[in-house]
Amino acid sequence: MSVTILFLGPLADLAGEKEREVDAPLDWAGLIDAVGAEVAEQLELERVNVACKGRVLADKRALMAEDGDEVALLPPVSGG
Amino acid sequence: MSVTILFLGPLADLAGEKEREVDAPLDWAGLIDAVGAEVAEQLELERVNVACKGRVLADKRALMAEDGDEVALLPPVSGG
Amino acid sequence: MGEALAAFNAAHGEAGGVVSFLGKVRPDGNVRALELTHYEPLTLPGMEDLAKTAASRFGLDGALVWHRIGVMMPGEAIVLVATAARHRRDAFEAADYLMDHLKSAAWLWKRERRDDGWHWIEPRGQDHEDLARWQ
Amino acid sequence: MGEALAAFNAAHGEAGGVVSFLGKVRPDGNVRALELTHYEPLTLPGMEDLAKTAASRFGLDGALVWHRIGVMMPGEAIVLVATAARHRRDAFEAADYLMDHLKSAAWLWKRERRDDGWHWIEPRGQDHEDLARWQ
Repeated sequence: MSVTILFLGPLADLAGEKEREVDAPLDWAGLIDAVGAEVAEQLELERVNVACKGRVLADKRALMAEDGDEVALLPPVSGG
Repeated sequence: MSVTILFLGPLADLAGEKEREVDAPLDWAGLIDAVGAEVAEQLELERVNVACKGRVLADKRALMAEDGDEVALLPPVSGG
Repeated sequence: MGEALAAFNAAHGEAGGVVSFLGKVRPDGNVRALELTHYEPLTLPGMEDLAKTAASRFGLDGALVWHRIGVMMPGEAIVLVATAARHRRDAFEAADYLMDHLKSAAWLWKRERRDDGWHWIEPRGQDHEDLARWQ
Repeated sequence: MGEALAAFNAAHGEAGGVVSFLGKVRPDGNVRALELTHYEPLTLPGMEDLAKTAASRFGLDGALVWHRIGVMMPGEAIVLVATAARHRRDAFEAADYLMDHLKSAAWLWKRERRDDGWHWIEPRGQDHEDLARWQ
């Protein structure tokens, strides 16, 4: 009965870990509570996206993750 | 005691040959006389250049080729 | 990677022009290494969509989009794109388009190790401007 | 030609980006072959000057400019340019610049053989416009 939260890129530094298991179900309020103050502050920013089950949420505040789901926190990207 | 005239690209088709030996020295009037009417008509066009001794003439009408010189007639280019 | 490009060329014998871009870690100042992280469920499908969009937008015969992840040392290749098109202008623009998107619109995170540790890299203003050209 | 590009890459390990363009004879309509003619005393020095000008204008680490002459069949390579630069935008622009100049400002003459014989090719209006962008 758990959800996996993945911290991508610089968010892993802020979280101090790459992933964390939390109890299912998980909504936006639960996510904010679960990730610590520093990551929560980033999550509130427009430029940070959230994916659930491998899909980027159009409205991250509508998050509703269930048992076995993976929630990825996606800060601004840079490649190439 | 001769000058070699080279006909590049489509000018070789008009001339019916790739090169021709003519008596030295050779000036612009002599060149026009030597190349036949069709090539002469092309030579009068701005877009056709003339090189002497491997250098493109800034003013082709100032041509003054001497014994052993190569005169190249250069129509519009296309590569790539 | 040379082989990937050779294979791409061979596969697109009908194309008039093939453009490639190879990006490498620059042995710049005190950058000792680069690390690229991805998120597999998004990164690869995103790159496939990007390639399809470019192929359709520029009328390509083919597109190759290749990006390494993990730790890379100065001089090593990071990214390779190649585009095949009937006309060279399309091939050039498509390669440019692909790189601008990989740089600041693909699911990749980059950090570099300098003498004082690791630093996350965010796209520069120039990268955002480059991307905005296509919108 | 793959080897020329690989060697170019290896020689410019310090460059952040390498762009290449490979132009091939298109198996188009009824084009059976292409012939490129040069005039040696002008063509090669002209290509060397072109490479130097591009290297200086775009701050390149290196430039490769290679053009075949003679008769070529559909699918065969005609021209290869490669540019190495610190930033990808410079490498892209320089390769584009080199191709525009090779196409309509290098001492080369091109004709193609169709079913009804050989036809000389002159640069199209588009080629002249492409060239004018750099002036």
